[in-house]
Amino acid sequence: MGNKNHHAHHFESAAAEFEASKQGLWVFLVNEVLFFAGLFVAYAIYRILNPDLMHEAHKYLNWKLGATNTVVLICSSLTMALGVTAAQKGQQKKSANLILVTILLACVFLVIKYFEYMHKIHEGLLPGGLFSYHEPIHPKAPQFFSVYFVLTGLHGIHVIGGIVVLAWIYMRTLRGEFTDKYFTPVECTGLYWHFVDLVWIYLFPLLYLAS
Amino acid sequence: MFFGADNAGVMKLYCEYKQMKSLLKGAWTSMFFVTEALAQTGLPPQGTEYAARFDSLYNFLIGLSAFFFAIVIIGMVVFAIKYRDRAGWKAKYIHGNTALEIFWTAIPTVLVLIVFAWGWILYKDIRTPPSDAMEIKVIGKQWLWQFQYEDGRTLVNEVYVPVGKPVKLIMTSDDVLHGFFIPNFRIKRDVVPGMHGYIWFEATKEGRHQVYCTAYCGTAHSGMLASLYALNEKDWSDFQRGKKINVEPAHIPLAFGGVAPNDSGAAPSSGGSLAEQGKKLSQTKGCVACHTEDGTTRIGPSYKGLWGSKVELADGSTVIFNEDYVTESIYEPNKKVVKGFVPSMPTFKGQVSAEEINALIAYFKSIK
Amino acid sequence: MSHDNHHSGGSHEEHKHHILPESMGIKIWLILLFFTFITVWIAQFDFGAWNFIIAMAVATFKATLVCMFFMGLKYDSKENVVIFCTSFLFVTFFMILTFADVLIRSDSIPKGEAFFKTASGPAKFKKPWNSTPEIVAHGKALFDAQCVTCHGSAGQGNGPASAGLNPKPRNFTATDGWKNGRKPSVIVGTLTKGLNSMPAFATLPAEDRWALAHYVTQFGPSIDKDSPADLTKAGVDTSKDVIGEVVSKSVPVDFVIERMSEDNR
Amino acid sequence: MSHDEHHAGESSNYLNHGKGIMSWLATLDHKRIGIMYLWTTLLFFFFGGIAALLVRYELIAPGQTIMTADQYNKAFTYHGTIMVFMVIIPLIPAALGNFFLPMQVGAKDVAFPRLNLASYYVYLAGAALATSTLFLKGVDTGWTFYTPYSIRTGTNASMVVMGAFIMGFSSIFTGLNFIVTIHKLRAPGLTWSRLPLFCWALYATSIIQVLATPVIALTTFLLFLERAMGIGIFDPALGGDPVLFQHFFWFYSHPAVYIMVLPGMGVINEIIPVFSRKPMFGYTAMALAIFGIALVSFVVWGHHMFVSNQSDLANFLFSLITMFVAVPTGVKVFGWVATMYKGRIIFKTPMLYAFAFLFVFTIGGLTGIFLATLASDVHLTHTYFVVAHFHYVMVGGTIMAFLGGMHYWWPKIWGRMYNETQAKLACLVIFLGFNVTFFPQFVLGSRGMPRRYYDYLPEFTALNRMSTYGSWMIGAGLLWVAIYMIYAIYRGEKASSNPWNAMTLEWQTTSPPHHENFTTIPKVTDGPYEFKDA
Repeated sequence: MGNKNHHAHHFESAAAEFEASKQGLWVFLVNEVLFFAGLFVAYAIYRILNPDLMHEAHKYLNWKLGATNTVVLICSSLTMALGVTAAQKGQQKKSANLILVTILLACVFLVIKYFEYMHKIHEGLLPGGLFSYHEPIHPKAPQFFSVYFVLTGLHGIHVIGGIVVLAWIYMRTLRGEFTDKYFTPVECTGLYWHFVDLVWIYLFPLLYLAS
Repeated sequence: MFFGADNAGVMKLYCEYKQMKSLLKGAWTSMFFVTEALAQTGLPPQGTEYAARFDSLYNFLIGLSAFFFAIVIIGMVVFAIKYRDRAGWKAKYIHGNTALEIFWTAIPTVLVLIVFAWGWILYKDIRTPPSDAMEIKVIGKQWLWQFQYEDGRTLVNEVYVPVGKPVKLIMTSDDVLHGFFIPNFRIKRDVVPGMHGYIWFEATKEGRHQVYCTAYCGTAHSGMLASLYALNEKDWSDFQRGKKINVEPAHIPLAFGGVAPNDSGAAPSSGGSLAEQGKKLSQTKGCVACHTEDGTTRIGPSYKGLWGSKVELADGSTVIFNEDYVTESIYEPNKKVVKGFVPSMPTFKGQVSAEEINALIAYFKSIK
Repeated sequence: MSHDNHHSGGSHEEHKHHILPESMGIKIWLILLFFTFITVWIAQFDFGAWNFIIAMAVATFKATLVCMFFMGLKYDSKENVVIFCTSFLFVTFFMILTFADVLIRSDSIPKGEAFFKTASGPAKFKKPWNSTPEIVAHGKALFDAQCVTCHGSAGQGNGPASAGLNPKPRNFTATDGWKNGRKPSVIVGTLTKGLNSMPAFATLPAEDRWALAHYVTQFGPSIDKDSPADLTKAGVDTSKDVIGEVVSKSVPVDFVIERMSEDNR
Repeated sequence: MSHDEHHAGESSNYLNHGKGIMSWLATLDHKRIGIMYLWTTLLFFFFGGIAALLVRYELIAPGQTIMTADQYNKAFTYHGTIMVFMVIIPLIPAALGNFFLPMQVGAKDVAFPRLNLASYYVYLAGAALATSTLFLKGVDTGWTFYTPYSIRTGTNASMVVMGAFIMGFSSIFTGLNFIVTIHKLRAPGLTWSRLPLFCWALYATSIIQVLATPVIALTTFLLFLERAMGIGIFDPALGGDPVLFQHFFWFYSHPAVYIMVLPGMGVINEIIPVFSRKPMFGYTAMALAIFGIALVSFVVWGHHMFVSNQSDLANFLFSLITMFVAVPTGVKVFGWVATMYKGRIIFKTPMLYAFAFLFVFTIGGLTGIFLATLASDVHLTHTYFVVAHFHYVMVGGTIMAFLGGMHYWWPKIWGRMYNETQAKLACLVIFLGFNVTFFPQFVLGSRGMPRRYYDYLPEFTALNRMSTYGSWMIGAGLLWVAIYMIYAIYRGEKASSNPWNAMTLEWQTTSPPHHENFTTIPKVTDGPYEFKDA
């Protein structure tokens, strides 16, 4: 892949390779949707069978931090989208800066998440068997915190993965590897990043605002 | 290490090798086994009237399968021979035949729907026990079966039931999944910790019926066997009076896992009937402080006339006062609170065992 | 979809790539922020079941905006739209059929222990590593409920379920065959980690495991006592009244690593 | 990676294109990755087979024969886990599919060659992690990892489920790659209605892989967390629901059955027209049936749970929907037989395997109806009837088709021919051995012998013994195949580029194929099975 305008030997044009890569990423996102689906099913079952559970348990989550994180992720989605636009137009400098802002916003998200987690761990609001809060909340509260930790934890892992990929894209942009003819990795990373945002858009009302 | 291949294991393998050699010496021995094997086809004996109806479905399925299998295989063999590659023979180009394709899509569709309906009708039968069925509680544990009777007796790995009367087994597990399977009755149900499943049957054939554990449960899974004895009227009344039953000696064929019947269980235990044990428990566990059996309301509802009735809950929904509701309410008392009461009962999780809950259930049932 | 029937020259090169205008991106962003605010604001009011429906409707609206504009699905090929939407079809299958069982099962609503036993209330025994008649009695109750099926009520390892086991369950009345000694701390270790076909009873509270250990040592001809060094080795802080693990407030990572390393031993 | 430009004349092919071990380990050539997959899966097939022979030997007589109950439980767990996750799932798609799918669509490679290589190493890592537990306490849960036993067992279930988790990603990568390859890289003129049915089958398989595998990834991950820290979602002792685990597990594992079987059907779809010298009877119906099966496979998982205390409504729905699997399956079976009608049947080894497949798969499919019917499933489930049924489908369906495919494509892969006589005899031994092994198990099951039993009542001895003898026949047959096939690679007669006169694109290039498959991308003008034999 020495030459940036070169396309892999098995595609007959750069455009064909771009279309294939993008479709590959969409298929990957399908797989991601199904990956999270199981947890949403578990969430729904515990919620429907225990109508008061979410009402009791969600009070122990800090909705202000959750809302802040929602805003942070939506902003990062915007900077990512603008970064992709800039890359498509060949404005590499601008694209690099916007990607950098996206990375910083992702880090802000993780820092806020870290404080939330530390607070829960300190209080003993832990998943399942580790649950040791000093007063009973609801018989199924440990299950709620299991779902909470696994869902947000897996989402957090996706954010960390996103940061790694974004950093790689940032380096490549700085090196000038992308042009208005070749920007596949930037656009695909963008798709992935928006998906991370998409998951959070559902997680926030489901976990923090459930009443 | 996986197979723990120590010296003893190697020696054993060597012995086995020698054994095998002598076994293979007579090739005709294998022929003998084949004949014997073929003589054993078919289903186990029919122990209930349901088993006979099951067998008609099964035989229908065998017939149906044999028919379609014959079509496919005869077609394949005939075509392979008739149209074999030979000089001067050319393949005829046929791309398909829509009418034929529709035909062989439609016919199986109709047939499988018939099979489905038949299966569902029979299945409904084994899911609908008569209301007067005698109840026996079953608890699966690694690796034995416990049977609790209403009169307080607990038997291990053997259970006695009357012939010609419906019996309902209410089953739960103490540890992992088990499966309760009586081949002669053609019924089976997984026994799941934290849930109460049931099966029911009405034995028509006197004698011993084999019970297997069918859900893999660890080391001695294949040793988790029990015997179900269907007793005639005289034996059954003897059994109810606590007399020792003289059925044919339990067939304990296994070199491994054959568990001797537990003699001590044959007479009612010192605690009195199951319902009496439950009554004692309700006193020792402090239930009586809030719940009465005479209909007066204290902090919680009275047990009187509660069993089997519909209870209205605080949130307006209703629930049947049954095994599951009782178990749930003992373990998670404030999840489904009866309308008009304050959620204040403490949990008895870890303080009341599955056996004790069964006793309490028998007690609640006895309060009419 | 003739263009994907063959990738022969031309059709792809002429395909004009859609670029999201910056002003459009910012508009979408503002709408998303506005609806985030709406979600939070509306959650203060109690509309009963409608709260959930409104929250999900808003989330779905937001998600659709992100998909259509930020992810460009509106301008993308139909193939990709179909691919992405398929996932939701299958999630629906997954949900509906699982619900058809779990939500209407009459006899199988998930229940059982509400709380992890180690966290269930205050400790009943002070310094459970010391054998007292009370704790031995507690151990007997536990033993009769949990252990007799294999070990037998007299602790001879001949319970009804022992027939199938190889090696045979421990005979507590004999002194031979104890590789690590018969001290209570060792028995607690076995209870915690399991041994051969004996399952681990780590879910029992630590004091219950000690109670069992004290009870089963009583079967033997002699009673071995733990030295302070044994207790320290078993992780007991003798200066305290309770076992340290009763209330776990530490980060679970250590716990997980410990369980993992035990798995791999 | 810019490609090598010096093609040294006729003899240049993918096998001699690069030299040295690194030219294999770091290759991006789909053919070489396919070969690496082939050898690795066959290695695991060997291990899984050894475990199977041990299990069968233990069962030759009641009581203890060669191992203890715990060792037996581990043996059948390893047999199931290895065969399902490491052999049958990747066997046809990742080995034969990787090699032939790009060639059949007339492409130079799959869409994402690096992802393809990554998928191989991910698979290797997962398989290594799972099998390394052999030396770390083993695992005895059965391949289904049902809770709560899998939570409580003292054996090393955590590592095995993480192995399955990792292997899941390999499967997803392969599926993703195939979907995009089929969408984007078809040769000029290769319309959907001219696509070989093997590609159709792999396409449907890939869709299942992408849609279902993430669910098993999540399930195994949750089980791992359940064991590591007790999250209480599946553990009844912590308030969880063990039956929910079964839903999660079978939402993947039922479609996974079709990940195993559909590619096998695809192989048979290639073999039968070629050796009948006649187009596939009802091409469109065949392609639609593949998709029908794939779609229905997602909504029938509950038929594994009829006695699990699942609600009666769910039982009703799942039984009803399961019945409809029989319809597209019937369409396929009838279609294969009808393709032979008025054909010119050539008795070569691949066709013999196709006959064997039809025989065995029909039995497997028909006995499936017994297990889809509620009442009869209640009696037959958890018994040897189920064991026999899924071996008839998986071994009979997948392994027979795989062996057929191996014999069909071996000359293309290596450019050399195997010994036809030996191949035919070995096929006969395997076919007979298979039926001797598994047919008695139907009888055992209907008479009530539960599965996963280390010990059994003496009345079951004769049938078990017969079954064990059969397992030796299969073992001997497979060993024979391995010997003459490996011999063929080195000493076999040179094969022509199209020994079977097939029309699909992989036969329109040299044997073994050129590094980039085709010197010029072919143009397709007709369907895949229009032989036009004069």
